[in-house]
Amino acid sequence: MSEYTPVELMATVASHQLEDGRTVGVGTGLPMIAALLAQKTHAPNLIILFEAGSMAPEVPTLPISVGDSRCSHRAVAATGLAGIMETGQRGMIDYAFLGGAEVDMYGNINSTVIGDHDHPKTRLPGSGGANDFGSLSWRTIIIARHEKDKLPERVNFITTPGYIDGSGARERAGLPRGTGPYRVITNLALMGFDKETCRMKLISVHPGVTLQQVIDNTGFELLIPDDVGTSALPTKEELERLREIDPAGIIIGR
Amino acid sequence: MSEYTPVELMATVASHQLEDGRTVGVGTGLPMIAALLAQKTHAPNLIILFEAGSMAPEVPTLPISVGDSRCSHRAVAATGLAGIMETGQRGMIDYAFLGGAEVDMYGNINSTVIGDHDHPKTRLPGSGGANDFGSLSWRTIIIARHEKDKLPERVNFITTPGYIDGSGARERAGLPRGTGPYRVITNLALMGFDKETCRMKLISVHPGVTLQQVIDNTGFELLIPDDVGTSALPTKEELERLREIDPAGIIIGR
Amino acid sequence: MSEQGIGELLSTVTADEIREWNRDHKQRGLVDKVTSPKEAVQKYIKDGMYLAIGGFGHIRISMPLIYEMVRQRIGRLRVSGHTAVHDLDVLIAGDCVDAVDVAYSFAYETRGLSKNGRRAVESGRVKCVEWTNAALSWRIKAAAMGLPFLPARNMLGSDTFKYSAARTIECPFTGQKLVALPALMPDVSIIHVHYADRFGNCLVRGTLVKDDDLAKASKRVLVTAERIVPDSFFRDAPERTTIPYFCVDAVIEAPFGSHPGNMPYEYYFDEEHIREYMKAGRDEEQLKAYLEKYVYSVDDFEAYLDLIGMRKLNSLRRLEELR
Amino acid sequence: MSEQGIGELLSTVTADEIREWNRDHKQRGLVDKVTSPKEAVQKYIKDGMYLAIGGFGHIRISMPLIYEMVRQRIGRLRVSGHTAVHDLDVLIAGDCVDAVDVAYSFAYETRGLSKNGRRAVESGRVKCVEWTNAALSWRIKAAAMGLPFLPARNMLGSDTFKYSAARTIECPFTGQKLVALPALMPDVSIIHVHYADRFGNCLVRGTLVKDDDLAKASKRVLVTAERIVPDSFFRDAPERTTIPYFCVDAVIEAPFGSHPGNMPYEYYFDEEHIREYMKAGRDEEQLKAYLEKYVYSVDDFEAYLDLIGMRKLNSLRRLEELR
Repeated sequence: MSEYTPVELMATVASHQLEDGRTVGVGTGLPMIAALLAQKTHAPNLIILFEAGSMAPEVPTLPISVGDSRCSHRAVAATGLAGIMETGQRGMIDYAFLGGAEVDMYGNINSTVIGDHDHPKTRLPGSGGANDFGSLSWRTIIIARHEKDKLPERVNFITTPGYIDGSGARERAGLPRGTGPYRVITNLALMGFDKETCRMKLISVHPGVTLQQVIDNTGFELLIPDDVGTSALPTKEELERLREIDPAGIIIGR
Repeated sequence: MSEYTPVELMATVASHQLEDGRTVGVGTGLPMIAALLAQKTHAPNLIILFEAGSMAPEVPTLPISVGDSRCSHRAVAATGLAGIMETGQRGMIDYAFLGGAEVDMYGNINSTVIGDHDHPKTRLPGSGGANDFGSLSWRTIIIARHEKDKLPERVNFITTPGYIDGSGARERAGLPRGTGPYRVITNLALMGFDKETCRMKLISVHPGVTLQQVIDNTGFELLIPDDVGTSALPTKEELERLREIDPAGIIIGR
Repeated sequence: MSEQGIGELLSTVTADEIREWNRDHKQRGLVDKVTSPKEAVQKYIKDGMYLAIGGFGHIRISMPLIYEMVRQRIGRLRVSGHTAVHDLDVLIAGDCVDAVDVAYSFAYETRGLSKNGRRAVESGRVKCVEWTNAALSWRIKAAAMGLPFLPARNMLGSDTFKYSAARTIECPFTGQKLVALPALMPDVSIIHVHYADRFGNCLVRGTLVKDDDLAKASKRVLVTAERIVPDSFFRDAPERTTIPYFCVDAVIEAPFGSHPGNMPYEYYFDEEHIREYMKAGRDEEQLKAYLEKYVYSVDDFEAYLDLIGMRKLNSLRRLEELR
Repeated sequence: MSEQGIGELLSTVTADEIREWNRDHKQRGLVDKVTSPKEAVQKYIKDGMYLAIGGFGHIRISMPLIYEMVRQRIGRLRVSGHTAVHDLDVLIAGDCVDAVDVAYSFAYETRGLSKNGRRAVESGRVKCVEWTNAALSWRIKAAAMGLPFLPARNMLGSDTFKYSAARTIECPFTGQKLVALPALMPDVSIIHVHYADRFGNCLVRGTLVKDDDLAKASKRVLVTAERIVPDSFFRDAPERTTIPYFCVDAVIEAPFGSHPGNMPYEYYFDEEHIREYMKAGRDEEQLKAYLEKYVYSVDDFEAYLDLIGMRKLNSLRRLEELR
């Protein structure tokens, strides 16, 4: 077994959630690394869409922005924000892969503000394409840090709706049926959502992490099924590919 | 003075209605001839838009269709139907230049059907882009044959709305304010519309045509102002240009 | 209060149905889709479907697939008639069509009306619902955008509206009256393009009509191309891709595929052939003889082009290039 | 019942107002529009205007016009923040901005948050209304289409909606709840492109973001171009025109015009310069010194590029080409 960093583990666990032959809308940072890793391992025909307008690019080196020239390198088509989000709105984006400052028990994501909106304690960047991808894609995968205040019972501000306040809430709000958060990947665990209650549910704990650590670092009552597994270790090949994707350690070195 | 055909006269009178430096959406046939003539005479910077998507082309020979390659020859941009009609919808098309089987006293145009819609006596082609151009352009210029049953009090079917049934009716229907029919050019006369009543009003009678002929061949009570003029004769230069535009006499020979 | 047209909605779809079709039926991966007109029609076009055709009625139309539908005696089609000309007329001649969403149909622009098309409507054989060219384009754009409708400012105050299936709405911000155009998701679209790669990426040169939206809006998209090119053609300059591959279900190589129609930058109309066809259209028997000669008794589009002959085809290239 | 956000609509327009502006103010004829950043800003950009910027915040941004706005001390702008990055940040540094329609703002993607941008919002100097990248794109598309609003399916059920000025509507055909996004017609837009002719026809290579719609939607459009080309460049292949000339009010030649941002196919980010700027942003005094050095005390964009130096600029070309 090779040595690996927590971020490398998150990237490999995240990459496993993506199916070959499917489309994924990818945000900046770790989601990008995970999608590129999936392409280089089990999902060579994974189709990446970047919100600035790139479709199915061959990303040559780690991009700085989801809109930079690395993201449209040898793409099959270059359109714009509307072109990508309309592709999602008509049901062609299978996975959205997003990060967030806060994620709550229903998978709602905050990337807008901490504190009062008009007099904020911390101003964050806002939705970008996250609300769009999270509203319009079939399955949303979220990457977050596993700390009590990053996983609160209720986010300060719903930038991107998860299951809002429970079962049926997305459909009542007018969001497309059959969509919603699918997985949450943190530095401690992999989580999904309970079909009935739409609440976050543990799937597997990362190697070397205890169940109690997960519980202690979650700001709400996480559903714990009987069959909690252990997340797969990164393989040697995965780590090699990761280091090819981000040789300078810009993301995975964090 | 040169010899000229009635169609050549219609074409020259029609071309005079177009201003230099303005945009015009042009339909098949005589409207196309008149717009090309205007470009070759008093309006070299007249910008033609064709509904299939062509913007500001340099039309090299007489097109057969508003969508054929002559219509997009050396255009500055090639878009589509939506691209052209959105240009009109946002107020960028000054003139629409349309033909019609029937035109009534309010400038409503029929190009859909004679008789009952579901059991027609004569099926015509339908709106095409005429309803769109006529709804969305600022000023609509109509070319028609001057016969009692081609200029009825009320068209069989309003394919393209003129002033519908009088003052304010376009705005009440939801059409953009400040738009509507501007000129009607027939083989006998040039007509406009009364500002107050929105009814068709004579402007000038073509050379060699009597006022009584105009009245006798109109299927409704045409408004006749005191100052009815005589339409300008085609100049030698105009006739030469016309014969360059349509050397085989496909349209002007009719 | 909302007004509404009395025309029948020939094809209905909700926004969630659009999404679910695209989720369940559209291939995302890069797979080779090259096939023949015969196989593509057999696989994807069934009696009673709603059909839309790319191009502009007699410009950039997919004649290999139109002839093949006639040859396979596809019936009861409903067709989008956004400037339908020779494309629709041949399908009506082959008795493939039950109903048309008419914008412009049954006519040949400067060449005049079609006897065949008019006969079909006036006899009651083909039913008409009225729209406009922009209305059909925006209905298709709505489906391409994954929306159940788009607002617009055309059609209002006309009998075109009355005999359509459009409605009126009020703008939620300004109270302004607008027309609401319901999304149109054709069961199948056939589009002729200049270049395609084997995955289905396409480039259209010259005017686009509405084919980018049509490819996104349709359940199935069959593409014929003047030329099949390597995918590097698109990857080297991705801004020129008109249709991305994942919209497309079948790719067919078809040089001269718009004949007797015009293909911008490639060849102009074969007016002699169109006259021959329109003349045959005056009479049912002559029309049958035309179809027998050019469609039923030839095996495929290449055999049809042999009937037209290389001399004629080359002359149409020269005509296009103004030589 | 219609729900509505509590955010302020920073720019309002009706469909008839869009039409009447375009009728009365947009030049239709082919006239030479080549000018300088200085003249273009003097003529077209006033305090308090609503500004939108083409490109993607630090990719394909019009830095000559941004620096010129700072140099001319334009104030009280309201800005569309659809992935605003370095473009908005420099305007905030120059105290040009009062309010932002935020989708993504005050941050540098993988490089992290901007101290300067955060400080401006957290101190109350810059006001925020919330939207999303697609919402701002569709608002701009509505104006480009001449519509007062567009329906969509994003933003629903979120606080992003609550702090926006969007509303909800019901689909007139299906009863489905949708979001209604009000048209956005910026007073002025600045767009950096690869090629433009002197009339204003433009080609953008690579991703378009939303600049075709933005050019159609805006009252005034100022274009900077890496290169000015003859109009035959567009007339020879009109399908490649991204922006038709009649949308454009001013054309400015500006090689390296996106520096320190990326220009696809031309040059990559100047990371060293961006780091220098972000570091200066930690402190108001250092930021003033940065602006003094690179903006106030240089005459124009070419003098700024001289400060950067040809060696650095050439290295950015090689970096872009992965050499």
